[in-house]
Amino acid sequence: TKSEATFEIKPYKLHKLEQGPATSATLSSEDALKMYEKLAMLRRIETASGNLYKEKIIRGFCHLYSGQEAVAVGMRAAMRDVDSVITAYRCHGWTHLMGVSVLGVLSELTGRRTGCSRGKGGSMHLYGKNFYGGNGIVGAQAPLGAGIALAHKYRADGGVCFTLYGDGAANQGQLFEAYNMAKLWDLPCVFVCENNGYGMGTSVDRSSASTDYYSRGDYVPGIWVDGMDVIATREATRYAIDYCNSGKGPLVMEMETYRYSGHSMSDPGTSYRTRDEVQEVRQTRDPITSFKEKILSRELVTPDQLKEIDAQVRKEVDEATKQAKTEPEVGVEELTGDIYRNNLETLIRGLHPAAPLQHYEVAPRN
Amino acid sequence: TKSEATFEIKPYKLHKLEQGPATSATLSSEDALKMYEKLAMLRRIETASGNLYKEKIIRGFCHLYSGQEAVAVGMRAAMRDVDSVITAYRCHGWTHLMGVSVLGVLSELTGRRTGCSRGKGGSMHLYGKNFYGGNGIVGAQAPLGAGIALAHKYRADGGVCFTLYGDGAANQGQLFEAYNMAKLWDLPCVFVCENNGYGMGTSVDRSSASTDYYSRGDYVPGIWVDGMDVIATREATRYAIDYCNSGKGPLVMEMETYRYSGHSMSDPGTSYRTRDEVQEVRQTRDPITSFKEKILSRELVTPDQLKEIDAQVRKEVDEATKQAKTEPEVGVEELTGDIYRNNLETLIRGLHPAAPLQHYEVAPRN
Amino acid sequence: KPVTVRDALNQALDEEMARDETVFLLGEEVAQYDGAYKVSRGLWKKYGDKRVIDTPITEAGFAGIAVGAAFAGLRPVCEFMTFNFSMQAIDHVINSAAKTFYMSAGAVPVPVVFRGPNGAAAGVAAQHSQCFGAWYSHCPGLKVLMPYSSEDAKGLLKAAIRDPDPVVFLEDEILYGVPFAMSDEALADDFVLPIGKAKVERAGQHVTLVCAGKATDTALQAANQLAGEGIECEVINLRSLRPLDFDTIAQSVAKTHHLVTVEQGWPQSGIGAEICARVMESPAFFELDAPAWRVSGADVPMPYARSLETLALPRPPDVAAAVRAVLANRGECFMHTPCLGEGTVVMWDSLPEWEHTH
Amino acid sequence: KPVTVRDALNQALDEEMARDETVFLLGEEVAQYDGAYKVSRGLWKKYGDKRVIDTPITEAGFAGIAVGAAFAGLRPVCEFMTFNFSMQAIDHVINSAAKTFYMSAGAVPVPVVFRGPNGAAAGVAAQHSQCFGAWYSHCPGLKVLMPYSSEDAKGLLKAAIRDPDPVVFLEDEILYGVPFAMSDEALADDFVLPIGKAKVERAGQHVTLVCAGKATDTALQAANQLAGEGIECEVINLRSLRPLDFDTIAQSVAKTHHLVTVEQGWPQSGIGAEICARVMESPAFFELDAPAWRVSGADVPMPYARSLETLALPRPPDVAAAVRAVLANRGECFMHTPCLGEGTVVMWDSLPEWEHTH
Ligand SMILES: Cc1ncc(C[n+]2csc(CCOP(=O)(O)OP(=O)(O)O)c2C)c(N)n1
Ligand SMILES: Cc1ncc(C[n+]2csc(CCOP(=O)(O)OP(=O)(O)O)c2C)c(N)n1
Ligand SMILES: [Mg+2]
Ligand SMILES: [Mg+2]
Repeated sequence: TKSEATFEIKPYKLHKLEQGPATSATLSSEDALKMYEKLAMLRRIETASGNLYKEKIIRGFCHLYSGQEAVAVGMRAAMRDVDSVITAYRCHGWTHLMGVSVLGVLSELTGRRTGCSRGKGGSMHLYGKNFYGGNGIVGAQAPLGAGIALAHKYRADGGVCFTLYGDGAANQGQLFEAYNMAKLWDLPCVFVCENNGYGMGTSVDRSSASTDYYSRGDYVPGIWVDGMDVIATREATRYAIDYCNSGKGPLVMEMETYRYSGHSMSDPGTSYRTRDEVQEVRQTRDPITSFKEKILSRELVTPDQLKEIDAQVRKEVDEATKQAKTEPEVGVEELTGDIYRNNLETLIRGLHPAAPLQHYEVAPRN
Repeated sequence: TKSEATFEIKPYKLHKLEQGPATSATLSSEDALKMYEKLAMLRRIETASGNLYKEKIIRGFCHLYSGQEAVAVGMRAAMRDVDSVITAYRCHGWTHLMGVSVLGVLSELTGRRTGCSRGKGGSMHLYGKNFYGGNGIVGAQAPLGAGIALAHKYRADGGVCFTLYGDGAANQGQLFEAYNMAKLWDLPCVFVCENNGYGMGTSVDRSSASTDYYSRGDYVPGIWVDGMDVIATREATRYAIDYCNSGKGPLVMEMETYRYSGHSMSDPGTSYRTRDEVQEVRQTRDPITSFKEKILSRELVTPDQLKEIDAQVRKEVDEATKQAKTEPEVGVEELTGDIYRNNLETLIRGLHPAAPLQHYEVAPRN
Repeated sequence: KPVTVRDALNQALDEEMARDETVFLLGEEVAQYDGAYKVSRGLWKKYGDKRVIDTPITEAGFAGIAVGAAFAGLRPVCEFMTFNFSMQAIDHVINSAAKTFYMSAGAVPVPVVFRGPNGAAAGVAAQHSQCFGAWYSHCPGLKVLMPYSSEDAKGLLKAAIRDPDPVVFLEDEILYGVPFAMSDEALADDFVLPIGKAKVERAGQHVTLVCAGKATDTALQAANQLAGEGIECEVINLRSLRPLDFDTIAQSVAKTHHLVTVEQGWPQSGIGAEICARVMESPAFFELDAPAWRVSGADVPMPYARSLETLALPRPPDVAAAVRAVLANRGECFMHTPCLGEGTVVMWDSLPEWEHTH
Repeated sequence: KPVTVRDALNQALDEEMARDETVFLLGEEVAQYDGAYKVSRGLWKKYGDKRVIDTPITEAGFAGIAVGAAFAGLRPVCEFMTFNFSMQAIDHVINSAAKTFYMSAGAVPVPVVFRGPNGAAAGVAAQHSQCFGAWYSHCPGLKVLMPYSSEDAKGLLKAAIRDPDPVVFLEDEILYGVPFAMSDEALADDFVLPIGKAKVERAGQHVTLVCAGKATDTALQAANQLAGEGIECEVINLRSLRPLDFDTIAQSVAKTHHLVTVEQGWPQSGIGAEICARVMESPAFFELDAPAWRVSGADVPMPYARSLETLALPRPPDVAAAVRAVLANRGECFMHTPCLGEGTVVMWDSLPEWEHTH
């Protein structure tokens, strides 16, 4: 195999920018393997999640990321330890990329004590180091992310906050409020619009008077990125970090991508788009298949290496899945665990006056 | 005097429009007199309001429109009976232009029964036919106006809704939500940004990452208009009505104007701008003085005609002011008047259990 | 004939749209997708783009548009996909809708209905499980309804749409699929229930249970259970939180002399709190043989895990326990032993899944 | 030494900003304009752009930014110009701030303070006069404070800023300019009041008045008035609405055997409702010699005109009237004559202007 190769990237579209990210990028064989592994892992986690949901072990909502992996994996590959991320409810993959084990993710979905939120948050509310969720309220993460960026600037730690939202969320007013303040105050915030074509059953052209999400920040410069190409998302993210770090303020990145599953597990995802459409994306633009072809054809990796990764990933996720099913839920006393960091209620009221509860401090209080 | 004259208008700036309003306009001497009268009336109402406030007869907030009269008067001159208006709290002038008597306005400010809201709304909450307020919540009128426009379209009555907001309000998220839906659904809504340079003590450049308010609608076309020139605002409004009526959907109009007083009566309005700045606008751009000069120099009107109008206006406002001071407040029973159009509460709870109140239907129920 | 709550709501919308041209529905996914919870199924096909409008995910915007359209004389029905998202639009519900008729001295009526599922569904965690009954019913200018059965759903939604005032209509996702018998009368297209009147769902002479929405189911199940012990509960389904039909409660208390309120929302300044306070302030108080108690959701954000979630919401045994305590406590318990003894942590050993009676 | 509430708040902000680099203030007009109500006077000059930040008029946005900054470990103090505008941002107060620590199982603390004037000022009408005490205190995960005096303001705001949980801090515009004597201890820069503890403002043995914020002033004036009639009121200033210091209330009731609550907000599911319900459910109930009553704002949107506004908020004579009624009603009134007789419309003939005791 070769030690590295250079790839052309589908042209970026630029808004109020003179110069965009590099349109070709070099990938080492080592990086190729790592990125492939992450892509495969994210896909596998979602397959497992889907199955657990069908087995009725995951409850409530469950939003899968399959099809969109290249966005997160490419971004993460470019990010530094100091950077932070906040996203919406489609957050299983990001949580893992930000350092939470597969078990930590899956057993949160199954609501077990080994879950990264001890089963109290569920699928939409996962957190990790420098990873501020998982948010169930469409658009709410936009100003939250700007606030995290403000903290980076306040501390002058050089970090950038990546604030991800969907094409549906892209119309939320608070996003425009966040754009404005981020620009006024030059916050190191990258607003990343994952345009997967739909917000629930509504296609982008029915939700958005302009579907050029990269230009919706108006006075905030923007880039359109092929979100199915992990090399493109990585390069764009490098560029974004440089941009923000040079004190220029915020940036919008539109990542054009696709979601294979329905909006959540209860949506078959077939009434507002054709099966053919989904099939076509799978066959022509799948972020994993296309990356695999690229790195194989350029001899960065061997088929055997990839097979081995596939097997490892499968094994790790299978084991985690098994454990996520068998772990117990947290003890009932944690109903009142960590409502407050510094609880001052004598007793927490339960269901009626004769059922008072005590507050528990479960998380360590440094 | 001449029967009409043609005036050049300061060039409009256009956003996503090929063709703007006419850059010259003809004014008849009759229209000139009418418009002068309205301008003088609006100024005079505000002078009276300011005095009533200083006499402590107007309570709470009181936001004066002095300096901005050309916006409302020019717009109103172009509007048809079927059109509607909603604005913010700086609404005394608009209320009068939409058909409420001077007494109806002033005695609302003094909280008397002859007030157009019977003293229950006060300075920020005036209403009239096709005039939906008066709103105390910055930005809230934006979607409300889009909703009124939706009703015009729903009924296919050919009406257009003019939705006015300030430069400060121009950053509110719900405005962008309203832009988007208005554009998606082609609502006959004209979003009118009255850029008077400040939102309370914050100048436009400190509140807005882009101060080109006419282009902030992105995919909604926009026009910048000299808001100190009543001929310009009239022409632009004619254009806007045509535009919306031809089914093209919403439009943004930025009216560049100025407010002479502080934000409200409690703000001296001098800490965030110089007295010189205010003086300079008064001397060079005052909407009344400049209009007066124009129509006099072109001999559309005589100095005597204007003096007579001034005297009439003064008399009408003085009389109304006097009455607005002496009218009684509404009866105490109206504390519980018109909470509901169809009240279903047996009794309205008063301040404690032994002080129940009856609901009163005061407004006619068709 | 059994009709689900979902179908009853759908009927109400359909009938009112047919009856009045000015009625229209807007919200996220209400048209082409037939509603996130399929409440508006078929309406877009039947009434078209003009009257069933899919909106972007911009609650402040479309709630404001609904209110503006109501100002201008239309009768919008504004669906919140769930009421949790109404927080983004709550300024329009309160400041634009509830207060305008009063502020305008009756010049601008606001005939808008805000509806959608409210409170806890199953396994959707803290951000998606809040009950807004107490918040909205706190505010004058609004009418606030909380239907339980299919008959409630249909009759009250029709009343809400016809009403000239702003109405907040709090549904329950878990009840959508539950079938309830509906009388021929209720199936007719002129069936409208009065706003502000409670319904006695079950007569009984030992204790009054006051509830609304899904808590009615919990109360009825508890009543069944208690009947086996010889305790007959009178179950009052409030239907309307504002106006609150206190007369019906007072009459019942005059008969049973005991009162327990049941709600799913948080306790503090909740619906039960209001009822207890009104009892205190009224002659009904002297009819009580024991203090009234509230059964409510636990005072915690809603957890995701099933075992915890189960403990966060009142179940029939919790209501039964409260009833027994109230019936036992003709003062003695209270007089002599503090019930809220410090450190008394109740542990549950069995966690039966919630099953409704239908 | 007399210090106004405004100055006390200013001191608290100043001292905490000096003490902790991570504390910063943001909101509309807080910096260059010194605050719409001048609470932050001088702080921008002293601490500069980084720590005192003027925001655009975008509440959802800057409240979200405040919460995000708190996620990331800063300690933002987010000023709402008035709490009325917090409705535009309430989703961030509740869903982003109050619930995140729980949802994250303690991984993400949210040390943010939301503060600003709450409730009715004078002559600002319905959209600018709402009290949010009941709404916010309904929600677990929040701490909700409502200071009355300068000592309260300073000690509680400092406690709120130091607290690791989200705090809603409800001030009162009308009190800003009122001077209160402050002890040397309270003037010192290490003065912090405990959150969750009420203060007995005045001892008395005949009736307990429970209040918070500006209602405390009303209650104290009523107490003065009643003292002249030989009725000694014990006035409890709650200071904190969540946690609610029920122990202090219960102890007082055990002494006075009578209870009246006083608040400025709307009655239904208000603060008084919660207190009445807790009394019902606790041993304190059996200490009562008469039912407890609530005095509250009238159940109407706030009117503008002075005469109507005066009637919409409780004044000392209203509290006094309620106290007399409660003391008189050792059951008899309630037992025999309905107090809420239909059609009983109370008419006021004299409308004294509100005057505070300081
Ligand atoms: C404020 C709010 N409104 C509505 C919803 C319901 N909802 C959840 S996800 C979603 C669609 C969002 O679409 P998009 O932003 O494109 O993200 P995607 O699901 O495609 O990743 C909706 C409407 C919500 N969670 N929050
Ligand atoms: C949501 C909201 N936030 C804050 C305020 C307080 N406020 C009233 S007017 C105003 C300034 C608005 O400025 P602008 O939109 O430019 O209008 P102008 O006063 O200049 O006419 C502010 C901050 C409010 N009323 N509503
Ligand atoms: Mg999407
Ligand atoms: Mg302005």
